[in-house]
Amino acid sequence: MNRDRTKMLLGYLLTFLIIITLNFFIPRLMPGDPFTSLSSEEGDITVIYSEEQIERYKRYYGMDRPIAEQYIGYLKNLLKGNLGYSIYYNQEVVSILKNRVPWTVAIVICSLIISSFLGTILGSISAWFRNSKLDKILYISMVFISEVPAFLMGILLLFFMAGRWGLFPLSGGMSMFTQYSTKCEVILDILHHAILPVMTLSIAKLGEFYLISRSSMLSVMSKDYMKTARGKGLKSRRILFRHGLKNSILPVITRIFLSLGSIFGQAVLIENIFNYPGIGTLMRQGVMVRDYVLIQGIFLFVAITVLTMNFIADLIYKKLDSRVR
Amino acid sequence: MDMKGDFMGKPLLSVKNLSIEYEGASERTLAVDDVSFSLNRGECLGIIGESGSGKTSIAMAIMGILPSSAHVKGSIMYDDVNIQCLSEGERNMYRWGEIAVVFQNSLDVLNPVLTVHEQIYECIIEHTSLYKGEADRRVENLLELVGLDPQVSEHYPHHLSGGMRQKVLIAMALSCNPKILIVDEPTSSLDPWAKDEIIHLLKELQRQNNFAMIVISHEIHIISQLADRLQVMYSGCIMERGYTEDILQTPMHSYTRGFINSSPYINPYKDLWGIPSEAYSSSIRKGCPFYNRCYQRLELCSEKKPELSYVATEREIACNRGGIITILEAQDIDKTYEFNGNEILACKGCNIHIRSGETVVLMGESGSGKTTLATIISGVLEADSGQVQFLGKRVEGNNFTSQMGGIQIVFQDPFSSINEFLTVEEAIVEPLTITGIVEKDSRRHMVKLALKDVQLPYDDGFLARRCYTLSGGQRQRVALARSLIMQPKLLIADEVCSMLDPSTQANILRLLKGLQNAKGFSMLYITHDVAIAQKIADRLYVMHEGSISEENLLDIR
Amino acid sequence: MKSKGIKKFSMFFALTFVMTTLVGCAQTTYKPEFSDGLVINLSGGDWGYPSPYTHYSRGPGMFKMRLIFDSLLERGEEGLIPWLAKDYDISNDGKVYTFVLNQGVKWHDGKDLTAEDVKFSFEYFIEHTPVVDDLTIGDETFIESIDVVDDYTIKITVKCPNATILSRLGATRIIPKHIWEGIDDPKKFTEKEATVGCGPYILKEYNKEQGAYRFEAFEEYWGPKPKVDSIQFIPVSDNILAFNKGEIDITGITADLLSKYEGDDEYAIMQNPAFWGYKLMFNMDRREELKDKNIRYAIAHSIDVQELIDKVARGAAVPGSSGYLPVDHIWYNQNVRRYDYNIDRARELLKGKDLELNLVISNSEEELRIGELLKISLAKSGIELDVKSVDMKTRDAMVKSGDYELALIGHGGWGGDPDMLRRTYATGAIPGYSNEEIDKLADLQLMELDEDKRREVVFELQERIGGELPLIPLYNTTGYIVYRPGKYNGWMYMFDHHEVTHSKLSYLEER
Amino acid sequence: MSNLGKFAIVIIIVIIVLGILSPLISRHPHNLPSGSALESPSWEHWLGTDDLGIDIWAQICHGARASTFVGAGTALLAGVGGSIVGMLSGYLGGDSDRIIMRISDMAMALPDMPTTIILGAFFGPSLKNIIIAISLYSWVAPARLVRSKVLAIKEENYMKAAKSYGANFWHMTKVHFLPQVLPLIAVSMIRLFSKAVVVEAGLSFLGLGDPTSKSWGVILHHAINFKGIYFTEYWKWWLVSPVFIMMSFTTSLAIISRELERLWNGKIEWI
Repeated sequence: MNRDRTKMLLGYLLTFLIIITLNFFIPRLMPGDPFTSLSSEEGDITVIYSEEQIERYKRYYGMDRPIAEQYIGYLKNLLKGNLGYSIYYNQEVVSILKNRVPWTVAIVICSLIISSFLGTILGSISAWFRNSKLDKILYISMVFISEVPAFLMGILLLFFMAGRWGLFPLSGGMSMFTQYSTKCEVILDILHHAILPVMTLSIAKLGEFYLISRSSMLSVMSKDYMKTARGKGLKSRRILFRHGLKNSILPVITRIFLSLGSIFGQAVLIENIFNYPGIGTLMRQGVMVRDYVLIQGIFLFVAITVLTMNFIADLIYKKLDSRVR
Repeated sequence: MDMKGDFMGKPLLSVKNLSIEYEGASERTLAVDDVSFSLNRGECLGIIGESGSGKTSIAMAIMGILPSSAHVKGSIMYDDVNIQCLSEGERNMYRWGEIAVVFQNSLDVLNPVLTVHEQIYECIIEHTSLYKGEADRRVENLLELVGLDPQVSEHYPHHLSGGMRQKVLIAMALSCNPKILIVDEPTSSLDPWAKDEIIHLLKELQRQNNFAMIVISHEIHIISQLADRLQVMYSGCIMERGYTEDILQTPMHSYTRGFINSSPYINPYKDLWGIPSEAYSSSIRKGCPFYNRCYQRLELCSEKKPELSYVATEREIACNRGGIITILEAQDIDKTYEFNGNEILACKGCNIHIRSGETVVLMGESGSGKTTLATIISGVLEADSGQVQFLGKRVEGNNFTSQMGGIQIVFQDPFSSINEFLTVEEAIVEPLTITGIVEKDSRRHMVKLALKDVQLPYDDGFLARRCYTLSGGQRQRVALARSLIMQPKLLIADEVCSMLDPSTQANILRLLKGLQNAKGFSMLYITHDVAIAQKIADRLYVMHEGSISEENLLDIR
Repeated sequence: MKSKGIKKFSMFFALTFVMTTLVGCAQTTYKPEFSDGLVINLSGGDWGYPSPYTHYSRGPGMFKMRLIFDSLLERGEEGLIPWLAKDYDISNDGKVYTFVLNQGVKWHDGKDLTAEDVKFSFEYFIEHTPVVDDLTIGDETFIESIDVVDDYTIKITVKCPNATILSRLGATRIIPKHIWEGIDDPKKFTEKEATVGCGPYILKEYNKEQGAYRFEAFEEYWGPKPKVDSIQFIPVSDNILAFNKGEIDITGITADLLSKYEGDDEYAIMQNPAFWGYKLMFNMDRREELKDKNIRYAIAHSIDVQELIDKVARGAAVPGSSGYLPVDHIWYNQNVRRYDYNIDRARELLKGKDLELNLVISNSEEELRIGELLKISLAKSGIELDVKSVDMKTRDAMVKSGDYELALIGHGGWGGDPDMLRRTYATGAIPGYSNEEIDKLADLQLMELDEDKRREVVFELQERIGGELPLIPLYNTTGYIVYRPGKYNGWMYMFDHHEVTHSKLSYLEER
Repeated sequence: MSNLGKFAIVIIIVIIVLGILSPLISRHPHNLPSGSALESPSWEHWLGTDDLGIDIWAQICHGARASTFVGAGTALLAGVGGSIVGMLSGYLGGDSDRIIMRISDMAMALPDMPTTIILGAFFGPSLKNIIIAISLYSWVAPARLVRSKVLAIKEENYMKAAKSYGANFWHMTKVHFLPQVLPLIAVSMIRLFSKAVVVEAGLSFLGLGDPTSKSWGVILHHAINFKGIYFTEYWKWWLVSPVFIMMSFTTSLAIISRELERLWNGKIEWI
């Protein structure tokens, strides 16, 4: 058994190494470099460096050394846990990530919890009242919602909820320069800012969880133990949640871990719309200014999370399979 | 079960005119067709029948957990409360509180993600007022009650073996001391040792707790050990109902007899014969459900649906012809021969009756009057006194041997039963030519069919062969073909195989039994060989010096 | 009913309950109330820690830095005005610049500013080049030596005279010697002291993730008193929405929205000077035909600049001048050659030859639209244009490496020092193009120290460039801005910049 | 097929027909301005005009071609490609299966935005590259789906029997795998089709789309990035029409894929 496990670990290690290498070369493959910029967006100003200045900066950031040498340096730093110094943001990449990651992780985790919880409940209820009017309405609206692209939903929410009705703040992670009397007021303010991004991401994921939970509950309901439960005269709420849900929730859980990869992609769009201080805006900015060090750092973080999540999903799926079959 | 006792007072559960229809995607199937029965306190009612006969649907209807696609008509009275029209909430109180079910044992019957303890515990909490501590103890001693180690409660269902799972189901069912326990196929998936264990457990538990029980199964030997009364079902209707031993002894409905015959446990020596053809899925149809597989069916049977009615004390049958009809009834037959001065009493007051589709064996040493009685029955020989009734009409001379669907006889000596100078065709077609019932041109075709039935070649070459070129076995088959061409209702086979070598004997016997099972005629088989008798006989008569007595098949060794 | 399920269910219920209460408390938005006096809120965004070395090269970071650090001269509405240096004089050979400093100038930490600080600043900037306003030409600095005459006068001698040197010396920031002495890696110096300057505003708060800054007026400021007590830059998702809700006090708007604010006297509208614009560049190395002037004229005549202005800039722009310096530039020369939209003239010039060119543009909204319109209008005169849009950095890399035939580029700084004509048109600037006449004039203007004489040379240079048309300036944007005069009315432009919020004088009283 | 499914099919057919006949049914060209800028819907221009004065109805019809091209391209490339990889990895099992699985992990971990920029920069931002970019990280879903199905089939007894007769991979695929896997492939291709249209719109939103392709995503991109559009009433026709047609297209596709799934009663659990 452990020969198999070492093989698996070796597999994951190799994948990780390849991803690290890709992370190093992809940014550098992108045309242009962090210092040459001859143009800027309308109304904006950009400092145009002379050739000499560009050379000096390249020397400063060690980009004049041959690519192989830079790669070895990059690996060495990585082992020491030092992700390098961001060219554009003039800050340690680690500290940038330390400040920005919690924001993104917060809205991602919150929206995953909300969408999976709501999706499962709605899916189970919709399966319980199968082919009733409620089920049909829920089904069509959920299929529709799951197709609306996240960025469209974001814009919609921004302009109606924040703009027209002023229910929520327009942007940012927390209101600036205000005097908070108590700690909980800070949290409330942060939550208040987080509601719209979380709502957008949840709606984007809600349809998916609803459909999975519905089809999984439908298959569970055809099983004999559900008939046993009904036979035992238990209340229908208990049958649905205690007996049904405990079985139908398992595929939803694996889906949660698997969808983490795609949700990061959507987070990039959402954060740009709400100007939310997560790594989404960071990633887009980093790519636009070709800040190689920063891009490497972000993608490493994303790659690690996605890999671990897939790994956990595989484990759960094996555990789930062996027990249920 | 010896506990017959009298069931005073009104029945605990009475089901009246219950019909269940499943609405499929394209058509509606009738699973249960107007069934009524009742169950008294402490009684055990067995419901037996092939799969798809609606027995499980009845159980589910009583519990009210039929799938949404089912439409239920009729009433289910429990303690004279019609639980059929109760609200879900009220019905829940009856479920498990009053009536509990031991579900059919399958991999999924217990929830895979909940422990055994929890699945039993939740019933107790739901239906009784016990608190957590008491409920836990109740679960422990329930498991001990069914002979399981209490540790099992922490396991998950898929850790248990089939037998253990069955015990857990029983423990779960008894958790709220139900008044009625419905047991659905308790032993079908178990090995023989586990089967016995479960049966004794159920009997013991019923004795202790005195709950009424409905046992549903398709294994007749299991149900007969448990049930006081038996109810045989076939595609949604009750065919026969009565005390278990009476039904096992003398099944009155042809389906019940067929069902019992196909169980090796009831009579271990007999050959196994299933009921021919298949039960087609019964969408809405009129007439008797067993019509297409019954051999004594009439035109009426396809029109009028038989009502369940009493044919004897505590015995009901649903058959337009009152169950299996007696084809032949011979009463006080006496026959004496004058033989160079002294009288030989061939038959003294012989009484014999043969029911439709039965194989009755007449056994006795040679000279005990077997052949005499047989020839009297066929009308060929006149009896001194007493009379023979065939299908209710007196047998006189050859009135029944000369008509279709009458009586035919096949004799012992193959060489003398056929005129060897005739061709095979002429030999077989003789009865038709004599009686002239069938027109000329289709006779040849009927001969070929008869030859095909008796597994002889039926090409023109063989038809034209002279009988003297045939072997004993072939001649006996030709004789058989000749008698079968008249499509008899009763075939008398007088020592047909004793003259043949063993392998031909076995083939002829199998052929005979096969034809009987396929065509449904009754057979009076005369032999002196005990083993053959046990092999093929439904009932046995033994003759000794002219007097006849019916013996039990099992103990004639 | 004490089973586990109920407990779990109630936990989830609590979570959703918390969410709903949050919506309830939506009404109480958090107004910043603790800072007294006049508070101006502007649209924020993270542009870097405002020290001369750590602010980003892109965007308004440099102007935030300039609020904290003063320089010897400042850019007023018409031209350079004396600032830290009371007055200055240039030796007639243009190599020695002496500056006399104001007295009593204080650093934010209370210490006095002396000539030593100025000397140290120049030397430090020579050794470590700052992000903007460096002191080099080519690879080494143009400064020969810096000597302190006395506590309040400083003398700087340069290697060779150059007209742009005065503005470059004037624009160099002055940093406190007592702080920066020990710093040998300024790019990583992001402590609090890095933003101690002698400018009118002190940096109170900077939040990098949120992209928010807070400046407060420096009481003992030597110069004109700051009118605005505190300036706050806050994160904004949509400027116009924020402005309407009063979260920010000034914003740029498109021409379509003018009607919303025009009639109402609660709002005041100003039009920015045209110092930002688009130009079409030719790569005469890659395509020899472009060397022929007539082809370039033909292309110029087939571009309907007015249609571009109406449809892309929504009317908020002015046609580009063929002499490159835009209309609002202080040394703009209007009698440069005009190229009106005239398809027949263009066909005539092309002499029936049809041309296939590919144009590379960036993927910004405006450039996509310009690309599309150019393709349509050039097709009319037989020039088939294949438009390829890539992201901005890729396009810049292609232009720098000359991997293009036609390129569309938009940038700012058109109002700057006319020396940009030399940098844009001198030999080597435009691939495959050189013109001695233009080179001669360009070098002449660089050396000419006398303002008026230099002006004539620049005027003549513009006429020459207009005639040659080595690249086509398309149009310069004149965006509108709207603000609430009731809240604050001191907005004004620097002579060479199109953003009022970037000019320091907007926040200070009149001199 | 429920009436919902039929209705969805009708919508798809209408949209595709619109795409094919676009030059005939729209009076105005889709790439040349044919009216003044930002006209509101009128008889002349059914859906009004955009900021360049190009008729939006013509753009939408023409856009149908581009979007369906992207959708079909991705569905084919990622769907068929992914399924083949899935089938191979399921059938071969052992190390090669593990390698392919790790590659699929990498594809999922691959950051989508920069790869699209690189492809756009190197090969030019044509629709072809967008298809390649989207397929690069969406081939994983069908691959894993088919792989798990193949693994399940391999356990069946008739497979052991076939192997005992010495059946090679092609026979197994033709006789056993394909008939059961084809429905899966078909459904996941339909899913990919609608996902591609949405992702292309997302890429255009970030400015990474191919602007000359006039797909719905590009129209939407121009509409959304028009400064201050929400304060004018242009969005009522310029933004609403691409959104409406895209939503109806992708929702009908989703409904059809669900119907097919139910029809082949294969409960497809998206892994």
